[in-house]
Amino acid sequence: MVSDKEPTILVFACNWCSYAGADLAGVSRLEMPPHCRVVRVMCSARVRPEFVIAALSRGLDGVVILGCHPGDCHYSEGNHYTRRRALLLKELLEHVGIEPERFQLRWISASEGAKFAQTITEITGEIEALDRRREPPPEG
Amino acid sequence: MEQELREIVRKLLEEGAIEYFIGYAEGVEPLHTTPCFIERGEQVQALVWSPLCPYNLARYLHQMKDGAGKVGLVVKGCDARAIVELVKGNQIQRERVVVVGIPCQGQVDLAKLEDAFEGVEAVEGKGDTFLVTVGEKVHSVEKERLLREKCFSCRHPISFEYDFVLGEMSPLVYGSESEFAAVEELERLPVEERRAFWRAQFERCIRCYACRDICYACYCQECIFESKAPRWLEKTTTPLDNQTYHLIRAWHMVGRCIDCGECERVCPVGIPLRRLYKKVEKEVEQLFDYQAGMRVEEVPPLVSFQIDDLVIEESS
Amino acid sequence: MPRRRIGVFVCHCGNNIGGVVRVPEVVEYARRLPNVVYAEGSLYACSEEGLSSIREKITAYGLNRVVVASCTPRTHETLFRNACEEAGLNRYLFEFVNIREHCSWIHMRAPDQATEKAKSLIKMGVAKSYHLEPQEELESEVYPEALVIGAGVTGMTAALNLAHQGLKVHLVEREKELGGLLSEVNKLFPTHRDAKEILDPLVEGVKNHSLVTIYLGSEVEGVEGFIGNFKVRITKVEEEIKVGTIIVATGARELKPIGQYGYPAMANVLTQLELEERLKEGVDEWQSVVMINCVGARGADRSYCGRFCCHTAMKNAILIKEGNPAAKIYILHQDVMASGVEAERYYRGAMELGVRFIRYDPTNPPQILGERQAEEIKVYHALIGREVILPAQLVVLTTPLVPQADNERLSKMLKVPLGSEGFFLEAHLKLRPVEFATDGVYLCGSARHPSDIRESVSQAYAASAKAAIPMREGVVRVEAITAFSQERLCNGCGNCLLVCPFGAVELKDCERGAQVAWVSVAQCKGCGCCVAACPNGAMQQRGFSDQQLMIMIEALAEGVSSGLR
Amino acid sequence: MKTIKKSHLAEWLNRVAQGYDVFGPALDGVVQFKRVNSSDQLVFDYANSVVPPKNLFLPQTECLFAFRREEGLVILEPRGGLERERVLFGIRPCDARSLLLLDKVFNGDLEDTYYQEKRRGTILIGLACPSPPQRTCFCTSLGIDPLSPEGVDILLTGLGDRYLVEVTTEKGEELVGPSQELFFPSAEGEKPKGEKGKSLEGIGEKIGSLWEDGYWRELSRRCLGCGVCTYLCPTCHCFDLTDVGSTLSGKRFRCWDSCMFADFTRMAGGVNPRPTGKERVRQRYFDKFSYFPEQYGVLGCVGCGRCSQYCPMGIDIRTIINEVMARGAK
Repeated sequence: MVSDKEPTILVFACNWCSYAGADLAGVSRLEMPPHCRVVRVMCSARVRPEFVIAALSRGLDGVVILGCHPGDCHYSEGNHYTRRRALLLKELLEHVGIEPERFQLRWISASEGAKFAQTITEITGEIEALDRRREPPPEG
Repeated sequence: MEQELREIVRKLLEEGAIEYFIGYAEGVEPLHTTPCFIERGEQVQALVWSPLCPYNLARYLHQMKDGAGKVGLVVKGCDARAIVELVKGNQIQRERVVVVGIPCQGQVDLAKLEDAFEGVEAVEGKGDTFLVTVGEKVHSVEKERLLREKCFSCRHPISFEYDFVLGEMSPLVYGSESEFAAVEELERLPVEERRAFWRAQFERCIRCYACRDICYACYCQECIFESKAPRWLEKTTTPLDNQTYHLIRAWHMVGRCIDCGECERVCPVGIPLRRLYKKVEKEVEQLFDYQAGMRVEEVPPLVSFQIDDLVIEESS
Repeated sequence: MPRRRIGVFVCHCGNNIGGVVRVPEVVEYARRLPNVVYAEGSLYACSEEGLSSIREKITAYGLNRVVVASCTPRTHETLFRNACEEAGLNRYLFEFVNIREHCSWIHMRAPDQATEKAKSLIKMGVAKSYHLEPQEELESEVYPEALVIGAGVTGMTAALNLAHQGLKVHLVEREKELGGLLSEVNKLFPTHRDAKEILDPLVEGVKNHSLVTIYLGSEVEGVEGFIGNFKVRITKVEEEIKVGTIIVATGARELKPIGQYGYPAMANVLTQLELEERLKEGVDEWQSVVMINCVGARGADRSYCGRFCCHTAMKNAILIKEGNPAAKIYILHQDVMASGVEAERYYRGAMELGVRFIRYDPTNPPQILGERQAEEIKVYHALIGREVILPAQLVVLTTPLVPQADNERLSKMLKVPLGSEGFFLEAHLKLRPVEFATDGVYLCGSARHPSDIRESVSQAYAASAKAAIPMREGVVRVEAITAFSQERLCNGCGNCLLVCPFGAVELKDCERGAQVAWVSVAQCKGCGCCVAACPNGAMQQRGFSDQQLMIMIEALAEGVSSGLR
Repeated sequence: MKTIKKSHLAEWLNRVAQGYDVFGPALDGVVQFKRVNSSDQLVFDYANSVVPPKNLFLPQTECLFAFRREEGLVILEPRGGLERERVLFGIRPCDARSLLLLDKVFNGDLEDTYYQEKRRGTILIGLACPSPPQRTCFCTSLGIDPLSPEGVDILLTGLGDRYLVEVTTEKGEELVGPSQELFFPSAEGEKPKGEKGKSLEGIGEKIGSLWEDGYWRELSRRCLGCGVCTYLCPTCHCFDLTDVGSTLSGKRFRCWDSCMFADFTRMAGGVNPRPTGKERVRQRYFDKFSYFPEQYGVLGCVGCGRCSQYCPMGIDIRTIINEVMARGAK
């Protein structure tokens, strides 16, 4: 997380809502910062928190999980589990000094292309601000 | 009490009620006990009990998982919760375990004891004090001075249904500090300072896996860290690798950690692991009103949800 | 493990990708990735030319994994999978990388960064493809009956179309009568025939067809299941019904512009539909009528255009004018939406008849003058550049159709999305316009967006034709993205069983004597929740395994990771 | 022999630090041998470090080389090597002996350059053990003298407010020479007498006779299979090689490994010749008392007692030695 480099942000998006929302942002030609990489999963509940931990520990600057709004899950209840996991994981990460901005869970529906663009823009900005503050780690 | 225990175990073994019994025996020095497996009636003399029996023997129940017979063991109140969790996690059947509850009134922190006295031969609990025998002399020391940190938050020994109880199981109530005080102290630090704190801890980790291997809740057939595909964790021990290890492990403690404190006790390089797992415990309790090891019927927090989790989400 | 031979096809999508991302550079990059034996750029990978190139290269280079970097898997995955299959490659050995929606289209002004991003997305896709495994799809039966929700012109058309193909249909209507919104309409644009002329044969048709069961005054209360086997609860019906497909034809309703232009307090301010109710009884002797278009549409509250309200306003203006040629009729509009030959001709006809069209400025809207009822209308006439006062014995507000109030409830029940305006949202505007992303659920008519009769009927035909396909085939293939448990690793804790929303997991005794998880593939819907709940990765998901996802993370992290290693 | 006042030690070490990287016992959660910038960071009130000094010569994680693929070639960039010569202060005689044992391993038929570079580039200042020793110490039972200068370049032995200074090598002389004014000659016979017990005679044969004994299974029931005993053992030296990165570029690391781990001997095909804890526990003690002596002519244990002190379940190597000595056949 060297300050002068551009951040890399991993985004998990559920197939039914958020990935479709991301597609809609594309179809609508909404511009946003190019630092995120969307990985498609069928449901946000597929994302093991271990992925988040591993990604952050491997040097990625942020991880975002996007899912259907609660109540709208294609599989009825997947995002309820996601929400619990995310609540706890965030606490755990923060406890060891990983800023809450680096791991975020957001709800984005298939029609919310604009919200997707806005979310990515917002989170990228937050993470860039953090990276500017952080000291580069010593060479090891 | 030791005699009573020995008699119970002798009877259980001689009646064929259990295949073996897991208890504490004397180690090479008086201060070092060690777990022991008693298989025959005549071995029961080896069984001992003192405030120097830290081991959570429920860990050894992993060994009986694939068998068919019954096993007996002695547990302190804190360790009893491990049995609840093992039953809940479908690792053992309650009826296959004969549980002897032992009314622990606090365990001695060996490091504190060794700092305070040299040449200690025996320690015994008595009311609010420990009686420490050094040579001919017996010192009476306030418990607070020698207790293991986790014993200050002893609170659950009575919730369990024991098969035998040697005396009255009651929590040791000590001090007014919150059991989460050490966690809260960290929480008050700015995020950068917390990062620096844990980085220094993780940097020291030698990844001997003692914390994992001693944990009653680590009953996976094969640990995720041993997986070659995917490789969750490299064998290298950079601070980030070690952070991966500790965070994933802490994640796996969600809803399972009963604060037996064994991980922290066995860490050779003194990483304050309870401050990590207590954080998880605290959040599980506060967010989802769940405590591990209380009742077998309860559904763990990460495999259940409430519609009104939304309220939590919005308030956090 | 046979050596991986990965082929990468990078699509220009004409200028859509190629105009931003430097495709030749990306192809060159892809060629150097581990295990990639072939890479090429393609003008349109989805064209017949592009697809046959993929098929040829699979054979020529012995490719055993194929990566296409182009648009979104949500619309094109099946196409490319089919191409792989046609070339003899298992369809699950294909990996999709989205460099259009997720790259070129959203970074149009940053070609350098978009090119780098495309590379890293492809690197991730290639890394994942290495770990893809061939899969077999499970076939599941489709119950050959359909549920149609809503018995307006759309729903009845769809129901009849299915029934005519010999399929049984359950037609559910909330109201006590069939007909929906159309039953409130007077005459039709542009023919001026009675709405009844359209409606009555449809009503008779569904009533008399032996394969159509009608549930009047009923609503859908609960839906469970997936394509081929939905279980539906309907109010006032005791037994659950079982259907293979569902068509949403719930229509829309006219906006009642409460609080605008004196509505509904002033008795002579009506909506178009209320006017039609009056017109059914004959044209009153109104001497002056002012219609205000775009009330509640194309503004901050509701950004969309009602699409045919202009037609309605013109139709009713002409009907009044024909009944009473002396009447002064003004249509105040923002724009006249009269596209196409018929509407344009109709528009000219209205003007020739003497209907006056005045354009108003939405930032300076018309005002109603009058105390207890409308007397006159004051409007800033944009063309002559000053305010004019128009006599108004009757004021008619032209409002758009708006979504049904309970769309949200139904969308949750069916697990299908709503768009931002509250109408149902189709899987793809152009490629899958009458289907939801959820298999086996279709939509048509004004449930999707305000549609006139012609559109509604065509969509009803389309949706029913689409729905008939799986029902006629009798089986659907279930995508092989189901979960499976690895016996060697499973510790039998049962987390997977507790989180599975479909009851697809159970514990069974295994060889080593312990209990281990077992997944019923037929019941598993592939959400992967159980995989994330499994502490040590004993549970996995086909196509989304821990290994496959982790390798993507690693591919992404490589090169960006801090100097620590 | 010389002496130095304890109050002068800091001054001497600070001078040494100008020419060398100095490592010594410092507090980092627990006592560890760490790089120190000034002698203030050193601690003296310690029996021994938790992690033995082997990690300065065989680091737990060591990058051997970096590799990358370029234009059809694989390019290797070697790593390792010392930037500056080092001084390790405060090593105990048992650990000094352990390095002599590791030398046999890493400087045998094939020289391990990574190890040797560090070994040659490090001057050892030993510190004789205090009396009484730590309760888990038993070096004397293995024939090691806790006051012996064997294996170090300089040995300091506490004498009230002074240290007795034994310089045994030229390298040691290089550290003392430039600071002659801090050192004073010692009187005859000032060196306290060490003790040296009998080494465990015949233990190799005895343990060999117990190969099939039920004792190992008994022991393994208590053993958790963690890596404490091996990682903290000054003579255990097993490692694994691992590549981090992709096939395009990455680094090769050597990392400690432990024969106590279940996957230590697991082969690619899944077969594991030491499938249960019994075989793994047995392996460790056979290695210390049978295989190592067979191969190198000396017992593989130095009696530091770390494994006994830190075993999570209180397994004590002395119990095992006693058991073997009592029950094993010659």
